[in-house]
Amino acid sequence: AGKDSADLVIAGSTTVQPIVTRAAEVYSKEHPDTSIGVEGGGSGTGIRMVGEGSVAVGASSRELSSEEKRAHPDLTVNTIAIDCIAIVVNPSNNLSNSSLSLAEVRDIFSGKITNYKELGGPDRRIVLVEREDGSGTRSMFESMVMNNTDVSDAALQKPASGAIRFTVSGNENAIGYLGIGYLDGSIKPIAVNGVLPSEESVRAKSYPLSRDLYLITKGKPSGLAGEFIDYLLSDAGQDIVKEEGFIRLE
Amino acid sequence: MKKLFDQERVVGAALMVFSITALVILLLIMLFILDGGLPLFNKVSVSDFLLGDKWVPAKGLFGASQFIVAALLVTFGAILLSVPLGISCAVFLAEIAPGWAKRIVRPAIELLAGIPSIIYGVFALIIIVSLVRVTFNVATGETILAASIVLAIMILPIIISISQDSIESVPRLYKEGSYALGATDWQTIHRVLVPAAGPGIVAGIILAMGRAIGETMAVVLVIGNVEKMPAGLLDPGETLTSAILLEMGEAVVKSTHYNALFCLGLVPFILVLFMSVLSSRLTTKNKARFA
Amino acid sequence: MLSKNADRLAKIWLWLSALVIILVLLSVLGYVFINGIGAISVSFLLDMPQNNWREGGIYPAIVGSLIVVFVALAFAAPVGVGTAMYLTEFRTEGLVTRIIRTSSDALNAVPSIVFGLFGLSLFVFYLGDYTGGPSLLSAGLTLGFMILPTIIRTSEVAMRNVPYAERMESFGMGASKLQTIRNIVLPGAVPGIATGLILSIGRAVGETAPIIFMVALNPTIPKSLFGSGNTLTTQLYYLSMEGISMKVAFGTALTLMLVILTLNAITRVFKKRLSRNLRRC
Amino acid sequence: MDSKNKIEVKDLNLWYADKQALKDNNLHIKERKVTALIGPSGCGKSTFVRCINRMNDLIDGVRITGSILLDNKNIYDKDVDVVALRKRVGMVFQRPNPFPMSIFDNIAYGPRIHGIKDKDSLRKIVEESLVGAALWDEVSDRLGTNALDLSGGQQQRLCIARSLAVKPEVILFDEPCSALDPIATGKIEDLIHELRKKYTIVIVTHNMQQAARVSDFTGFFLLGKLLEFGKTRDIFENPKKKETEDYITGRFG
Amino acid sequence: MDSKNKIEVKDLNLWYADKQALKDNNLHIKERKVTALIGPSGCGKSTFVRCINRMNDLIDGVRITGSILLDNKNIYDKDVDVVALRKRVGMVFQRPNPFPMSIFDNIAYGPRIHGIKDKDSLRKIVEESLVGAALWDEVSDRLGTNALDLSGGQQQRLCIARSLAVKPEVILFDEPCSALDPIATGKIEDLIHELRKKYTIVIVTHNMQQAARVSDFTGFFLLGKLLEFGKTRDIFENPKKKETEDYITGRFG
Ligand SMILES: Nc1ncnc2c1ncn2[C@@H]1O[C@H](COP(=O)(O)OP(=O)(O)OP(=O)(O)O)[C@@H](O)[C@H]1O
Ligand SMILES: Nc1ncnc2c1ncn2[C@@H]1O[C@H](COP(=O)(O)OP(=O)(O)OP(=O)(O)O)[C@@H](O)[C@H]1O
Ligand SMILES: [Mg+2]
Ligand SMILES: [Mg+2]
Repeated sequence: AGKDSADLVIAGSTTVQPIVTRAAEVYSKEHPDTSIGVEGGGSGTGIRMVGEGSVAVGASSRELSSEEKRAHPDLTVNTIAIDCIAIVVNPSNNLSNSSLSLAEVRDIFSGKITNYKELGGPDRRIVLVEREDGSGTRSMFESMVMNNTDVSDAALQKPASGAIRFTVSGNENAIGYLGIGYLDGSIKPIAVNGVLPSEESVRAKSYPLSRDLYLITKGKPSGLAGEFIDYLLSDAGQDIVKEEGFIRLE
Repeated sequence: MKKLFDQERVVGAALMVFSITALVILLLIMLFILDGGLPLFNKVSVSDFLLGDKWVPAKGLFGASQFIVAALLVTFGAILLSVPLGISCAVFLAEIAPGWAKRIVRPAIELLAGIPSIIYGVFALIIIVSLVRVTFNVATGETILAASIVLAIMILPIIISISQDSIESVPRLYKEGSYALGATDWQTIHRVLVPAAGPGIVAGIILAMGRAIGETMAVVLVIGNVEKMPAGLLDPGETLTSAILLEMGEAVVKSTHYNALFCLGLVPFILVLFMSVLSSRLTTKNKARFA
Repeated sequence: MLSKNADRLAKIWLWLSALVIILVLLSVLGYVFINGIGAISVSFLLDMPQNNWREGGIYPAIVGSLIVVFVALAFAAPVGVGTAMYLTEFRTEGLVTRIIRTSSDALNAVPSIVFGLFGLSLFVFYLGDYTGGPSLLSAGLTLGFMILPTIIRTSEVAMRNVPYAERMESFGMGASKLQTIRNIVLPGAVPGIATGLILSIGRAVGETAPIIFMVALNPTIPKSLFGSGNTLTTQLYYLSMEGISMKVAFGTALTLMLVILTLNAITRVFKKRLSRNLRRC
Repeated sequence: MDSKNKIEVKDLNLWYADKQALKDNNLHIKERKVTALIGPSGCGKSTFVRCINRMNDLIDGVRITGSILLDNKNIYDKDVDVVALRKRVGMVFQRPNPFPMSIFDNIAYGPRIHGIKDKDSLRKIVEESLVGAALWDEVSDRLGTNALDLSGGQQQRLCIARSLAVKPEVILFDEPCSALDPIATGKIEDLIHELRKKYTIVIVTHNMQQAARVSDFTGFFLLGKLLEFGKTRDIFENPKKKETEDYITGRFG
Repeated sequence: MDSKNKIEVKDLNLWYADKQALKDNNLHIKERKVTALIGPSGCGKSTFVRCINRMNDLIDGVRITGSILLDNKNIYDKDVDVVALRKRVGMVFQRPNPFPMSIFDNIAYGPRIHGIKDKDSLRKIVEESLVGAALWDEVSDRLGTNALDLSGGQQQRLCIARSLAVKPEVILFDEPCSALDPIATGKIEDLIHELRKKYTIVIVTHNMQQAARVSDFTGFFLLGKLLEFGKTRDIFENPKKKETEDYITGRFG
């Protein structure tokens, strides 16, 4: 595995995976003697794997927990991109034309508002779609939107943002949240406080829901891991970030 | 010539080592699952875990009863759907089917058994989920019912093949005795053959239940994964196995959350072990009766 | 006549039940086929993925699946057949055989996700220094553990089906136990053992849950067993869950299905040979 | 002492796949008489009696030509209801084969499938049949026990009772005593004596003495062919064919 | 006509778990003679011959006391190589069990496991053995066909040929003709006549005439005990015990 100097394995968050995979693809083409493998497993697994040295780089969509910091004090967190969480509904849902306040989003997801007619829509039950417990996207959503209230336990949980998109695009009652990179024509984002999610609005700090994505290394990144992270932070690397739908670092 | 004898000893010893492997693996599994799971009970009591119905890892709430109930409901639904169909098909194969029909149905069932569960999952996610939503006019088709339907399809082959075997091993004499009294095919089937094959069929059903409880991939895709106590078959739910699959990757390793997920694994492990023991009891008993 | 009508109705129901099962099978097969056939081509199978799987092929997943199955079989086939041989040829029924058989049955009952938890703890974390962590080796061994009981079972049945009398004849001619096993038991049992092995290959190729925490989407071809990789099933899971490309997902599903269909066809051939052998005895 | 022909067999041939097991057989079975069939093992006796209630229909690859008239109606005609035929022509097998249920349910099985549901009628039929089969005294106090727990001889009589319960016209016995000790055999022979007052009986036996004791007519089969047929006394005292004589005197087979 | 003792059985007892199947048996088997063992079913004949090549070792729970000397060496001694013993003492089983392979491979099986690899030698041994078993003429043109396609009698002779191929000193026949028709039986009896020129033969048979025809010595077993043993002529013409006489004349068993 990562023992061979020309080999590198990156494991962890599936949110970060598209960026890393694309970058690995391009990077190995430019450096044919290297091989960069990408594994999933989720943020927690990835962090433990770097911590215990079974992979050189872990991908995470959340910051290290205090437990993780205690267990592996020598981990370095490298920010490589910005993600932004969009609240999405089915295109046929006319909520997509209006704007919600953060408080309204919170009321929807906490189960206080259960019918679209309470928001001025048709008389249809709201189907909530969220990410699973422990997901980086979810913890980000909860800390930025929910403000210590719980997400309703009637929410459907999905193991990936793509699955949220799939469910929302197939069910006109559904509302969910996902990374901006997953936006496409099959779903529609809702404006929050009158602002739609976009690179500009995030950068201008007018859209409230954004977070950083990380690659974790043991100590300062060095060797192939260091070169790869440097590449990601370079212009070419940040172009890939953008192509995959995420937001470039400044 | 004496050398041959020694060679036999050596091979015998080597094979003995091989055959202990199964036991060693089983013990290792228990060890690792217990090691991963038991620390939970330093933080949460066993009864809170088994009887509580709030699962909020971030707040240290680890009640798993809704997962257990959902798993049982899904399994129950799958059995309800597949048993009548499965036994009918087994009777068909054992008694009614002409040669050509057997040659079509038998391989079809084997194929059904061979299809990977992830493919069933993807199929069900798109077809069965919308079918359920439209048919029952519910807010979402991702329900316990949808999971039961996929599972029913997946366990049909087990029920059919075990039932067919037990029906075919009912002594010919019973059958002839019934016909000689002027019974029709159907009377012979449902009054003599199926009752005589009963224990074997039940064993097959129990085995299938075990499989249903343990199944993960197909269920996680269609059941909706809602951590709320389900009220019925048309509610979404989350089973033990799907909770593990969903949360394992993101959980902080060695955290209480992580321990709790291992405990979720312990439950189907124990349930299924119990069922497999029950099932093999029944089959051996059955064999002894016919012998 | 009442009983006559009941008989007729019942038969219609029995025919229908078989028909329903055929229809279910056809709809699953047809669904995957129709959605996947557009994606599949030689280059789809043999090219590297491009642009995060949105273009190119699925070659790494095919290589990964082959390696994983190879590892699983390299572990489980000798151990499983050996165990079966020990049970049938070297041991008389008793406590020891009961323990071995019970543990094999119990292992068979372990839910696949529990194998996943176990494999993650043992191979990735506990033995990570030797297995390369989340490597194809770890995944293969986990699957090997999982298919072991199937191989034990089928091989044992195959060996027991070799008539006792043939063994006696061989001993009667002064053959040793090993000679008898090599010349009489194994040749007679080969079709049965092979059928069991192929069944297990199918199971190993098709399983996702046990290896989902170690293998994900990975566009590289591993240089060694200790490298990380990708298999058809995990690729299918991530492609459809992340919604990356449903076209490629269905292409992967169809590939997987064709593999299973082929294995199924091969078992039929072996089974035919098996029943022919049995009929002659 | 001549009575009506209950069954007339004409030019009966039977093949198991390619193998011919019965060749051009012709014979008449008289009403309310006992007809014994004897012959060496494998000569086709069982096959022959199984033709009379069409049990051979259940075996794959069986082909039959010729006809068997039951009360002048060919049972192999297209329009014959096989199920009803088997109700009229009962059969007791060589090996007793009770169903794995209680004694009562075993006997009530036939009446029940023929539509009798009423408890009292069933109880009456069960008692009559068990009395008829000389088993009532031994089992009347434990009708609920499993029939498989009876002794071999009791099981044999249970099977006879079971076929009496459907009130057949003809009963076919295929070596009913082959597995029994002399005492049980004696009981069953007495029973056959009793039954012939009401039923037409065909009995296959290996036991020459038995055939001589219980039957009115005897047929000798050899290699699938009915070689000789006649009054039992004639067959045993004055066989016309040398093979019959050899067989009866034990010089053969 | 007295010859050397090839086998001496002394105080032989055998138990299957708790059940004693052989009781205090003593007997001598002469070299190059045919010794027949007769007795009613279940009296222990098969068990006895299986002791001579220690096939009973393969059955669970068997316990043996006493000794069997082969050329004055106790085959139950600790240092005896069982495999080598079975090469010297061949056995032909009651039911023929050819291996599911070609005729040639069946016969070559024994020589091969004993280390003969050379094609020509094997071919020679196969031919000799088949000639010796009077089967060569019938199968010489199809040595490659599967042995399971042979008729029952041919299979029986194939098994004899197979044991000849190992060149044993003693051959044990356990009812070699039980499944055969008179013609095949005749052939095998001729064969035994031929074989006794070179081999010591023990034959278990149910058929009194056969024992009388083929053997030099006869032993009569009853309930696990060798009741009488002697020259065949003496046993059949002048049995000393009443039981032997009853059995031989067919009044018993
Ligand atoms: N199902 C079958 N398939 C092929 N051949 C059969 C079948 N049943 C019987 N036979 C053959 O038909 C011949 C007659 O058999 P049948 O059972 O009628 O003999 P049997 O006179 O009743 O003999 P036994 O006295 O031994 O019962 C035998 O050669 C037998 O091998
Ligand atoms: N493996 C065994 N376990 C227990 N009892 C056995 C076993 N084999 C044979 N017996 C019993 O030992 C006694 C002798 O059996 P054996 O086979 O030697 O009889 P036999 O003289 O060869 O009879 P037959 O002429 O019927 O072949 C019988 O009562 C038999 O039931
Ligand atoms: Mg018969
Ligand atoms: Mg014997």
